[in-house]
Parts: sequence; C-alpha cells; structure tokens
Amino acid sequence: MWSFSNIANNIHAWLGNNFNPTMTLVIEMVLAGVAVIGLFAGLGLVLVIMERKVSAWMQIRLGPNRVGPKGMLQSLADTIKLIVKEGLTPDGADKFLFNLAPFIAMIVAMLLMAPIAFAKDFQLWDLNIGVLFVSAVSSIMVISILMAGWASNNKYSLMGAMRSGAQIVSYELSAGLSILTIVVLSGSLSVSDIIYSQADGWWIFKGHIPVLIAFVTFIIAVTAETNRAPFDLAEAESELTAGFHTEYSGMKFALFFLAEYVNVFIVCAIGATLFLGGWMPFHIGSWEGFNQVMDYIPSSIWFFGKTFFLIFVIMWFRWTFPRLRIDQLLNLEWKYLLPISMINLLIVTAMAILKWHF
Amino acid sequence: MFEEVGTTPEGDMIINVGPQHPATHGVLHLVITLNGETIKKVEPHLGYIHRSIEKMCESLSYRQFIYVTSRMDYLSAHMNNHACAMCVEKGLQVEIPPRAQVIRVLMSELTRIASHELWWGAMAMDLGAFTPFFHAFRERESINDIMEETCGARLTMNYMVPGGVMHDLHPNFQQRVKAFMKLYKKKIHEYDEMVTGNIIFQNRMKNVGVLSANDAISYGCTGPTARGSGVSSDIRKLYPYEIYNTLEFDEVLETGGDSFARYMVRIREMQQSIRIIEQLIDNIPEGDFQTKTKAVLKLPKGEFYSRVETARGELGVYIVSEGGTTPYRIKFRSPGFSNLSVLNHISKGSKLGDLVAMMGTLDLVIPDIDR
Amino acid sequence: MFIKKYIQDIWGAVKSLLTGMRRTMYYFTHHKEIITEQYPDNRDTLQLPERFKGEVVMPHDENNEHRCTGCQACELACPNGTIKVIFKNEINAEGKKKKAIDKLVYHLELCTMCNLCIEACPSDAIKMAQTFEHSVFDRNELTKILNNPGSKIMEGVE
Amino acid sequence: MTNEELKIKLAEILPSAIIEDGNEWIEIAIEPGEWLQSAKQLRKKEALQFNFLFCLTCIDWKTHLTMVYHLRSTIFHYNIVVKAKLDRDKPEIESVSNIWRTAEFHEREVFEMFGVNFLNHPDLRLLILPDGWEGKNPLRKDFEDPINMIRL
Repeated sequence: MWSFSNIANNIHAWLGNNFNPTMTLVIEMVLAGVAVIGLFAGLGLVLVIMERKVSAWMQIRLGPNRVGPKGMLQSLADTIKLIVKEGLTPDGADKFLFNLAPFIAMIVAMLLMAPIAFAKDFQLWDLNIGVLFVSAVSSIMVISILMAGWASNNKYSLMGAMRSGAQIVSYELSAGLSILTIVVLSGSLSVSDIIYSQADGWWIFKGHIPVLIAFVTFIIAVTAETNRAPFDLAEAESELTAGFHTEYSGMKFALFFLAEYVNVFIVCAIGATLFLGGWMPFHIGSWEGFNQVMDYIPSSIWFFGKTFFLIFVIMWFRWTFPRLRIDQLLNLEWKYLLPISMINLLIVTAMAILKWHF
Repeated sequence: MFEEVGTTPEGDMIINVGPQHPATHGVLHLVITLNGETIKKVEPHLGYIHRSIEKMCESLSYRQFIYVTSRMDYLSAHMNNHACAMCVEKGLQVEIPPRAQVIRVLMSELTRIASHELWWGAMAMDLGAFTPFFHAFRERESINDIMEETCGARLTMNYMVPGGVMHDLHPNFQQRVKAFMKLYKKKIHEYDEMVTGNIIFQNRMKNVGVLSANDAISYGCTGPTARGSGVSSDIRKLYPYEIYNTLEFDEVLETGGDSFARYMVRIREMQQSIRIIEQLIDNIPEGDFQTKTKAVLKLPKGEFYSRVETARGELGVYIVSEGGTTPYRIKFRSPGFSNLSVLNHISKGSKLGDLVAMMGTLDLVIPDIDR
Repeated sequence: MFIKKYIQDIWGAVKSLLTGMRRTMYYFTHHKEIITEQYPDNRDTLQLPERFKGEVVMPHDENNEHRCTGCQACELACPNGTIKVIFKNEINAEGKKKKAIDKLVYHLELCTMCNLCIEACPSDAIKMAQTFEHSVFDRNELTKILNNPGSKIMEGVE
Repeated sequence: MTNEELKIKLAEILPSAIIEDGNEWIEIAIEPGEWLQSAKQLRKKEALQFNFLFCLTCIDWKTHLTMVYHLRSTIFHYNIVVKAKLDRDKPEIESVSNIWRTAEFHEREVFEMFGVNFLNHPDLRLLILPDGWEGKNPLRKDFEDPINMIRL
C-alpha cells in the first residue's frame, strides 16, 4: 500500500546501495531539510487560502475567486507580491535584532516539525522526550515576538510584544498541564509511544470527561499561545494597529505571517497526536468490517484530516468571537484554566493509577 | 501638535492614536497618556477633516446649503437635511403637505436603522469580531437600495428640500420597505447570538466607560449616549417635530451608563424605528410631496433654530438671517462634538482596549465632529 | 454556593460562545446566503434605478436637437459652479439675431450629484444619467460639453 | 409655567438684563461682565435649573461680536437664549466651562474661529485648526485666505 514510510524506506535503501553510510546520512539530512521547507511553504499557501475561504463563507462572502481556479492560487500571488516588496527597516530600530526576529520565529517553527509523526512510521526524529521537546521549543517563540516588538522602536509594537509575553508565559502553564494528562495516561513522553498507546482507541474517547476537559483546555491554551483571535492581543488590529509586526514589511512580515500559520499547524498536529490518536485510524470496538475500511485509508490522510479539523476549529473561533481584554485574558488563565487543569490532572492521575480508563 | 518626546515628565508613555488608526474610523487624532496599559488622559486633536461647512454655507443660498450638510454626519444624511429644511421652512413660514411629512419621518427612521446597523458592525469589528460587520451590511444594503430607488443616491441623498421632498416616493417603496422589515425581523435574533449574548463581548462592555446622568447632562451628551445614562434626551419626544407627536413609540432609556447600556439603547432603538415605520408604511397620505416655494428663497431678518434627533443625538441648526438670499451666520450644533468631549472623562483609569469599546459606543463620526 | 456558581458561570459562558459558533457554522455551510455582487462580471445584468444620480446629461432627439434655452437656471442653482453656459449669436429664420447656447460646459469633477440643476431647469433640457464608472486617467476628460456639436434648440421650446 | 411667568422669574434673578420674546424662545441680553454670575444663577436656582447648554456660538456682526448661549432645563424643559455683546477688537468673556462642562470644547472652538478670549478657561488652545493659526479667525467676516478658500 502507498504510504510515506514505504517511500522513505525505498529512498533510504537506494541511497544505501549507491553511497557510503556518511554520504547517505548527509543526503538524507538535506532531503529532510528540503522536505520541511517545502512543507512549510506548502502549509503557508494552503492555510492562508483556507483561512480566507473559511472567513469569507462565515461572513456571507465568496472570498478570493480571481487567481487560479476558484481563487486557489491567491495565496501564491500574495507570496510573490510579498517577496518583491521592499523590506523596510525603520530609522530608529535596532537593526540587528529587527532583522533577526522573523528568522527566530521561523527557526522555532521549523524545529517544532522534528518530532511530529506525519504518518505511520514517518517521523523526522523520534526522540524519547518528544512532547517535552515541543513544549520547551515552542516557548522560544515568545523571544522572537519580544525581540520584534522591542527592536521596532515603536510604542504599539512594544505594547504588543509585552502583551504577548505575559500571555504566552501564562498560557504555557495550562497547555503544559493538559499535555501532562496524556503523558500520565500513556506513561511516555515519546510521540510514537503515545500514538501506539491509542491503537485501541483515541484518548479523547478512552479518557472519559477529564481528558475531554484537558482537550478543551489545550485548544484554548494553544489558541492563546499562537496569538490567534480571540486572544490576538499581540496584534489587536483595532487597538495596536498590528502589534509587534507593525513596522515589518515585505518578506520579513511574510516570515512572521508564515510562522504564525505553521505554529497553528504544529499545535493542532500535537493536539491531534495527543488526543485524537495521530495517524491512528478510527476504530469502533469489534466492528471488524468497519475497522478494516478505516485501516484502508492511508495513515497520512488520518493525520492531516485530524489536524486540519483542529485548524478549522481554531479558525472558527477566530471568525466568531470578539477579542478579550488583557486583564480578562489573564483572569481566564489564572482563575479558570489553571485551577481547572490542575484538578483535572489530579483526577487523571488517580484514573491512571486505578486503571479507570478503557 | 505631535508630541516629540515619547514620555511625560512623570514617566508615562504618550501614544498617538490616529489620525490614521483602525479604531478611529476616520481621521480622529487622540493623544493618550498611558501608564502601562492604563489610560491617564485622552486628548482629542480635531480638524483633520474640517471643511468649515459653516463658512461655506454663508455663501450658499438657502436651497443650496442643504446638500452640504449631508456630508456632515454622512450616516444620518437625511436627518441633517431634515433639520436644515425645517429651519428654512420655519423662516419662510411654509407648511409642508402631510405626505411630505410622512415621507420625511419614514426616511429618517430608515436612515436611523441603517446608521445603527453600521455602528453595530463597526463596533463589533473594533472589539475584534469581524463577522458581524458583514452581517450588518446585509440589512443595511437593503435600506440603501430603498434609498437609491427613491432618492437616487445611497449615502448623500439631498432628498429633503425646503417645502417638502425632492421627488415623490418610488412606486416600489412600500413593497421594498416591507420586504426589508421582514428580513430584519428574521435576522434580529442573530444580533443577540453573535454579539449581545456573547460572554466575551459582555465582559468587554459592562462597567466600561461609566457615565453618570449628571455628567451626561453637564457634558452636553445627547442621543443614545445620554439615554444610556438614563437622561431623557430624545428630541422626537421632548420637542416633537413633523408628525412625531402622533406616533406611538417609546423613548429607549437604560440606566447603566456604561458601554453596554449605550449599546443596548441603540439595539432597542432600531426596534422602535421599525415600530414607527410599521405605523406609517400603510398610511402614507395621498397628495403633494412638496409645497411650491419661490425659486429664490429669502428668509426674513431674524434667528431661527431647529433641531432633530439624528442617529447620534441632537442636531441643532441655527440660522441668523439678515434678510438676504444667503444665511448671515449658520451654526450646526452637532451631536458628535459634544459626545466626544466626554471621552477623556469616562476613559480615565481604564485599559487601552476599553478605549476602543468606548469610542465604539459613543458612535463617533468624524466629519460630524469636525464639520 | 461558591463552587456551584463557579460551574454555572463557566457553563453560561460556554453556552453563549457555542450559540455564536452555531451561527457562523450556519453561514459557513449555507452558501445560498452569500450576498456579494460580482461587480465587474455582472456589468451586463446590473440594473440601476432610474432615479440614480450618475452624471448630468442633455438628451438630444434624432434631429440632433435639444431643449436647452440657455436660461442659466442650472448655472445659478448649482452650488459648486459645475455648470457654465457659453452663448453664441444665431440668426434665425426671420433674419433676427437670437441668443442660443454654444456650449453647456459641465465639470463632472466638481459635481456632487445634488440634483438641484435638474430641479431648476424649466424646460427639462438636462437629466441625470445612470452611468457611474467615471474614472479616467486624465482629469481634463471630466470636463464635458453636454450639447452635441452642431445641435440646436428644439422647435417650440421657449 | 408659561413664558410670562418664566420671564418674571428671570427678571428677578437677572435684574440688569434685557429680557424679551425672541423668534422662538425668550432672549436675554446680558453684559459680558455679569455673565459668569448670571450663569451660576441660571444653573443653580431651584425653579430654573438650566442644566443643559446645548449650543454655544458666536456671531460676527462686523461692528461687534455676539456670544449666543442656548440653554435648556432637562427637568422643566424650558429653552432660553442668552446673548452677550462683545467688543470686536478685544473680545473677552468669562468661561462657563466649570458650570457646563460641554462649554470647554465649544469655547475652544469659538476661541479659534472668532478669537474670543475666554477668561479662566482651563485649557484654551487650538482644537480644530492646525498650529500657527493663532490670530487668524476663519469665521470672522473679514477673514481671507487665498490658498484654502475657493470663491466661485
């Protein structure tokens, strides 16, 4: 059957036959890097057009429909426009940091790609602390935003960056705690182990209400962490014009833009991996025929399907809700999400010890 | 005028909101003193769209000056024209035919709904919810289509002239208005679902920008801004003009004084406007739509003041005539100007994000403020 | 009780958010509700109401005759000086000199479509057209002469 | 209370003012020097309570300026017009912005448009006009600006 792991294995075998082991490794590294960058660009294009279409339909509009069939090449046209645009650096800006910030945002987003299992046995790096790696590296994101806000020498940017700092540091907690519930249940930090632990059912079904609560908390927290509406205070168009990227233009702006979308993809991929079984197909108990049909669907389709479903949910939030105020945002975290997820973690731990889950 | 230093001597940050800013919906310039996110002082700098309409009107005849006033508060263009036409009629001592009166009231109320629709969408957009903006435009567009059919323009109609209205109603008018009201009633619950009932929205609006009744009076607030604080200020009720005293409608009053109260006043006012239209739409009297007036209008020497309730509050037109064909001095008492003056008072101590909510619920239209 | 209230608060909040989400989902799935007009594509079918004020035009009949007597009422009525009437002397059938319009200059770039000139015109010589695509590359093209070259006044219009 | 009774009431508290029926409302002509005192009386007197200053403007009569205050009571719903004649070369009148807060903005507008100097105004600066317009008062009849004014 056609699958990503077969292709990867074929390439590996072919390279092993034709080159020496060191060369094979180097070529494989380069191929992986190119694949990540390609995925990056592809995701940017797909997610931008997806967001524009989703928002348009929710807003009783048609959305982009001029470039390409049904407007599907609109984001490509936008990219070309952004590439040929002049990237301005403001006069009073700290030039080094100003130019560095978008690259840090990109690098963080790329690093986060490493432990994600895109299909069955298809993973860049199956390290044994995959989940910890993700939550650790994603915190670096805030540095790029703070850097951008500070270096721009603009008060709006600075305020956006400060808001973003407070916000990401707070929401990191409940995101981490809801990830921990799954770690407790599956007993492993490795992404592949967590996925295999869901072979007999996804955690969201196996884990009763506590995991459902953890899932909702996770979605809210990652929406906040990726600075998406209703938590887009760092950008807050109507308050801070564009927040931390007010002064950015051209490709540097595009990098921030891309990093935001790739981050959304990554957190949704993590959510799909932890709660919805990653590339695991949907199985119902002893319905053998049904399960076989589900198995026939390639694992990559399962993974991307789940991820894009979560992305859609986050977009759905964005185009429905008004923005929170900064104090309400922090209230929500410290007064509601954090206590709830702490108690929830306690319950899940008890559940795991007493083997109450399926 | 732009502050060169970024901070005050006390170390507070000074930030320029505007003249180009997404939340000001025009070219309002606010110089804000901030302590962190907390507002200490808001100082409006006006005049970016000042055209000195009052001076322009001094060289225009009594027929001509009315069209300029459409450009003041462009969202209540009919009411502005209405006030001017009424003032000139007062000077000429012309009675306008009943049909024209009914047409004027109908048009004013339709404009009020259209204005509030736009405000609703724009305010939700200020708070970060983009979708209601487009939904509001669906209803607003159908009003604009009605206007376009009867008056020939969608925004700056110049439909009300001294002595009545410029054209008769379009034959489709009644049918189109009824269709609009049907659409509106079908969609009204979405306003609650999308915005009013939303918990985030309510938290953003409640206890934000509280304006007490005494302050509302002292600052000269009118319209929904004053009525949100419980101050009865509806000119249609207090000093009825045209046929408003024969109509059944309530003056919408809320007592909260906060942004949410002002919001609710406007939402409920739309329903009152629908009520007025329902009473009138089947009872438009037959007859002339205009009293014939002389080609060149001359007002007697004296002073004339007339006021109407626009979507934003009380618009007063004060004409001083020397007996000639042009006004000697004309003053527009615009509601937005007085409503803006309260912004500094109510925004002290609140967060920067609240300022947007306050500006939204004061419903500032910049050409109305600058004139 | 504190905990009961806490949970009620959360439930109320979630419910209000879900109502909003249901509404947007409704529109996401019901594409029939889309109201946007595909403007440049629907040019052929676009119908503007007959009262729409696009620009001032002077209708001519098949003999290239118009109804303008050159009374300057429109010029006086215009608040912006948009219309200028330029005269010429014409010799009519009886050999008398008669004043007639040479050009009726109309500055579209100054016009605010207030309809006052049309109201003022005693002989219905001008009217509003429904055109609205007025953008041009050269501003001078907006200064128009309303009467056709060689046109003259219709018989019987005073 | 009818207009006649209101006139009597007004005459009681404003002995030196000239009170007459205007076109629409009672008009009171007042000396600029007495304005602040009279304004306090109009605002505070139990039976009057003119608490709403709904229009404040100025008229340039070429020989003199006239300040016009339109007042209304939100309790009793009377309207009155108060007028004060000012010297055109050195127009000065007391500010009423601490009696009616709305006067602050309106007075700033009149200050820049007519050059009326409001004494004891908390913040008398240009509001609408850009910097550098001091001394030129656009709404005065003799104002000419060859760049920004278009005469038809």
